[in-house]
Amino acid sequence: MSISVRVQQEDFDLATEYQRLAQNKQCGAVVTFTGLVRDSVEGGLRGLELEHYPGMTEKALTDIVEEAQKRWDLRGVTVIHRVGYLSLNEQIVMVAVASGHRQAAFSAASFIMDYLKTQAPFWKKEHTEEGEHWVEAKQSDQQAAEQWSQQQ
Amino acid sequence: MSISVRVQQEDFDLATEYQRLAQNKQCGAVVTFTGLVRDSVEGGLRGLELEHYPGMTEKALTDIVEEAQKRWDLRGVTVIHRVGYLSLNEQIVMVAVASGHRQAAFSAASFIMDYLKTQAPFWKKEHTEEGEHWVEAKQSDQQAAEQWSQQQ
Amino acid sequence: MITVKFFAVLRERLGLAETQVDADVSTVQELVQVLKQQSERYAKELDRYQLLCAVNQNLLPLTTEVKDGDEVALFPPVTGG
Amino acid sequence: MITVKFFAVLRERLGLAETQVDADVSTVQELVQVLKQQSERYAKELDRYQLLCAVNQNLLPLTTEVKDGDEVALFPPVTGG
Repeated sequence: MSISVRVQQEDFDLATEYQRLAQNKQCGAVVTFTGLVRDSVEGGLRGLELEHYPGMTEKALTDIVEEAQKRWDLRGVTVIHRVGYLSLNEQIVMVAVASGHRQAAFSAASFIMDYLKTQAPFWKKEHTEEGEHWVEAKQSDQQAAEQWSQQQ
Repeated sequence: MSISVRVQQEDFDLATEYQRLAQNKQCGAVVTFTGLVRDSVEGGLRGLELEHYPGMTEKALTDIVEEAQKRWDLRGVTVIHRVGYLSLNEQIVMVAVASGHRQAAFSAASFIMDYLKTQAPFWKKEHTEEGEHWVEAKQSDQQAAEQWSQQQ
Repeated sequence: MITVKFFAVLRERLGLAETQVDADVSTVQELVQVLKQQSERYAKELDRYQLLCAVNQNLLPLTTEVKDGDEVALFPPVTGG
Repeated sequence: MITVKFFAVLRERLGLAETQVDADVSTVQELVQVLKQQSERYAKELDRYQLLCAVNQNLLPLTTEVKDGDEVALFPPVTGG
């Protein structure tokens, strides 16, 4: 089992991360999730500022990955979350999960994203043409994370 | 909405397919699934021969993607399935889904794989050190696909 | 005339990828019965596996109606992906 | 002495990323009460948002016990990913 958790300003390369996981001879299935900076319906978004809690961030992400490992038989997990200023269309976050079975890979990747959204100390501030504002947490993200604890 | 369905002997490049989908300015979330040729627990696998039903295969995959489109708000879907002889560790199949929302992207990618496994006319023959044999369908794949029809 | 295609283990065991059937059948099930009566090999191999079928390249139940000019494919459960 | 960190909109509105609290408190809730009594700005800003907290970098409920030397962080619901 190889775990890699990174919090960084720099961009990441999905292909590199995928190749690293796919090299594991035991994983027949690799699922990746990538989140990108997109303009919301209102329009006018220029970019996002991502604040985090240095020290806690890596720990929170590692805890989430370890919880996923307990629930599914995984071969490798990579989580990369960027911080700092990100322009429109830039990559924000990547989760890649390798497993022997596709359902484990899908479930674990989805679980990690749902928990990351509610448990990892990141905060987004939108920079729009009209000014700046902090993004509010979504009730739907909270509900998504809660579904997993009911399944436990 | 961009749909691309390909059945081919040649290998594919995840990065190229991801980039094409991520260019769509409306998709904040991209989920990819990749399946690889892996040795089963018994060991001794050299490769797989993938037979298909030319003509029907593309149609079946397109039908599956269109069904996914009806169920979720998607921006782009790419499905590539290889045929012919594939050696150990080669890529077999790729599904990539782009959406505005991560849950739609995860669900649609998972749905497409579950349906592909039970509805698309592909058959695997394993070449092992002891000989060749046709892979038998898994009950678990059938159950996975049936869960989606209950959810409809 | 109905075109019948065989795939995977069925094609291999029958030693045949395609045949033409000229018989008065109204469903795939009846078509399978006609084949089984044609030869012992068909009788044996078509009973050996859980049989799936496609009519004109659509996966459909064996109770599906067929008519002259249709393309019917018979095969074991699919195992791609 | 307890180190208190603020993040995101809370840090911005308070104009403060970190402070030290030297008070006899046994839970994060009590710590928040002490801060609110310290200044009007704390009173106003700490009531404005749904408050989450981390104790020694673990996300925990506001009822969590704290002791001298702990690092407590107060922040609004997270919005990463």
